[in-house]
Amino acid sequence: MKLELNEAQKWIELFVEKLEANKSELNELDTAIGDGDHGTNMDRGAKAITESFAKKAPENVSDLYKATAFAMIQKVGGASGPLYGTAFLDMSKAVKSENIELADLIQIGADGIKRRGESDIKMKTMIDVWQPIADAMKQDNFDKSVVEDALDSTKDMVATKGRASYLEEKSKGHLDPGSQSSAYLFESLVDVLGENS
Amino acid sequence: MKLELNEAQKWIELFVEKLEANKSELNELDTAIGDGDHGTNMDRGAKAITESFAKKAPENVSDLYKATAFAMIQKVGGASGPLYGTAFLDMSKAVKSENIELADLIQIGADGIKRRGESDIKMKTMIDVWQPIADAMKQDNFDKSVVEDALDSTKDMVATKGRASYLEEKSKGHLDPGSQSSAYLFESLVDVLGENS
Amino acid sequence: MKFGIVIVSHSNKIAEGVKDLISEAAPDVSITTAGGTDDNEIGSSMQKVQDAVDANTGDEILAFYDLGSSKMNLDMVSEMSDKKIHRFDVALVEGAYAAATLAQVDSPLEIIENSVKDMKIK
Amino acid sequence: MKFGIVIVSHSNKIAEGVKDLISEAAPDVSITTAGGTDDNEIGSSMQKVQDAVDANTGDEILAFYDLGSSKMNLDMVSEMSDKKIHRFDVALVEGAYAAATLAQVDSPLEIIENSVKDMKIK
Ligand SMILES: Nc1ncnc2c1ncn2[C@@H]1O[C@H](COP(=O)(O)OP(=O)(O)O)[C@@H](O)[C@H]1O
Ligand SMILES: Nc1ncnc2c1ncn2[C@@H]1O[C@H](COP(=O)(O)OP(=O)(O)O)[C@@H](O)[C@H]1O
Ligand SMILES: [Mg+2]
Ligand SMILES: [Mg+2]
Ligand SMILES: [Mg+2]
Ligand SMILES: [Mg+2]
Repeated sequence: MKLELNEAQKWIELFVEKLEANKSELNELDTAIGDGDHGTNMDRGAKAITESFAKKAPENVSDLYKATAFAMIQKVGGASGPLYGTAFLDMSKAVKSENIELADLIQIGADGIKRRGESDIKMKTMIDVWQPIADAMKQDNFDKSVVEDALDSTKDMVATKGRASYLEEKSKGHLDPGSQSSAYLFESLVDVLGENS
Repeated sequence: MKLELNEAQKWIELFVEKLEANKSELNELDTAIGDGDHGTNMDRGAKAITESFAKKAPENVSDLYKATAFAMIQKVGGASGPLYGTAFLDMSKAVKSENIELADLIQIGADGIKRRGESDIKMKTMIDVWQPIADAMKQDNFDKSVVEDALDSTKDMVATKGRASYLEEKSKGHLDPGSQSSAYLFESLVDVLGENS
Repeated sequence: MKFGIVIVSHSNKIAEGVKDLISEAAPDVSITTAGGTDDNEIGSSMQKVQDAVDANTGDEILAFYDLGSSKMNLDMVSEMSDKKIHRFDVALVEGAYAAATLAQVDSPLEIIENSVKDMKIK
Repeated sequence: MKFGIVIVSHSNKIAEGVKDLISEAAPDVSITTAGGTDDNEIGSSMQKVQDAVDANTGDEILAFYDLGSSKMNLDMVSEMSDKKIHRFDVALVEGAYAAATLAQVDSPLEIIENSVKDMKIK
């Protein structure tokens, strides 16, 4: 499976919509176990993506991911900026090779986050959404329930990376904010893929 | 041996004079192995002592040491403030017991510095002047050569407390600034004692 | 709240900046600062430490400092203060952030001490 | 000089304050800062890190940071930069002070690394 330019752009635009609509929900999640700005951060990133696409329409999927990455890196102002930024930058490079499968592309994004965050699964970060979804895609059973399950799995984890890790045991019982924004990303992807199936 | 009020006041006044006269010398020593402010700090303390004595003449030796301590604590702005301040505050308390010997009083001052600085001899601090002088006084052979030798001994020490400790081996070959100001204190004491002998 | 936080630094900007940073993770914790000399130069002031302790509304104080004379002024105030002051010999910015995060959720002292024990550098 | 120092913090005040503090012990070392977001709010900015590295006149950079995204932005700049950037996972204020003191007297990298190794807390 691969995304054409119009599909990929639809994907990111849906993500942007969800981020803007759920700004305060993301802030609230981050208030519980972080510094309360994840919604504000991602909203800034979302607006920068829209501006970037408006200024110069991406000419191919690689350009689109690159513009997304730059908007995140430049405007988010929190850890999620370099993390999403690295994921999309690495995806932008990888997608240049004609035949890369979408599942492998998402894996490359997940690997980018791991590298940038010096982190891995089970640390109660967005990786706990990205990695299970890459896995599900590889096995061709990707749908919204996979996204939901991945997100929910972060609830009972004890954070060992990111700000929530300072809370130790007390980080349990809360969803990870970055996993929630990543869930929006992949719900948007299900929507785009669904339209075509 | 004990100091009368007029002798003790003379002692501190001579110290103040030397601090004011050697402000830039102390700054230079501190520039080599610290942050370059020891002269400025002690000069502020010196002026505060003068002001305090002018405002309210000390009525006894205990008062005099207390006023000296407060001036240091309030105005110095560097580590030497709480250090000299604690020394003189402890001496102010101890001198209330009629029969304390000057040698024991200086030992109490040295102990105060050790407590406040969580430090001891051979760490290239003012303790390396205070302690040898307390020792010499106990053995009744206190004179300017004792002060000079104590000060000089700091030159080849490697600092393990205070800012100079960050320089490690490179702190060697320089006099410790706080030891130089303490040398002024004890040279002043020799002068006062000399006048009476 | 049980714990308030006092930040003692040679620099007024550092002290204020640490307060800004940790407030985001601990909006309900009383955080007061003593930065720089009385003239806001680089250095430290016992009076400022005293004022920061007095102004803090915590029942007990978790205190963080940068270098030598900040610690000494803190100790002098501790010796004279009625309030219980816990001095942390840990990395200033990082330790204060960790402690603030835990104080915000009413963690007990042992948990807080344990969480910063690997940041002990003084 | 061989080494310059870059301070990356979530707070512009912390970054500036650390510079003020360590400049006193290292007046000849190039010290540049990247503090806060582009709007000087609490957060971090890759552009500011890039600018701090560009403005630094040291041949190689000793870089100090506070929390998560400061480190990540620093790493992104490192990956793109021609200048050699040494990232120190140590206490921000205390580590930068120690390194600055040694950089001022032209200490080699091994001595500097060794002196802050006990301050590794990240
Ligand atoms: N080291 C890391 N590795 C992977 N993800 C991380 C890491 N640190 C933080 N995150 C993710 O980033 C999210 C926080 O983003 P955000 O609030 O925007 O940044 P900040 O923590 O700087 O305020 C977390 O919920 C988590 O999912
Ligand atoms: N822990 C300590 N114990 C004893 N003396 C100390 C200690 N720290 C510093 N000193 C003394 O203080 C002097 C420095 O004083 P000053 O320059 O006024 O303070 P600062 O180091 O805060 O700038 C040093 O030369 C040393 O003699
Ligand atoms: Mg956040
Ligand atoms: Mg943030
Ligand atoms: Mg000094
Ligand atoms: Mg000083």
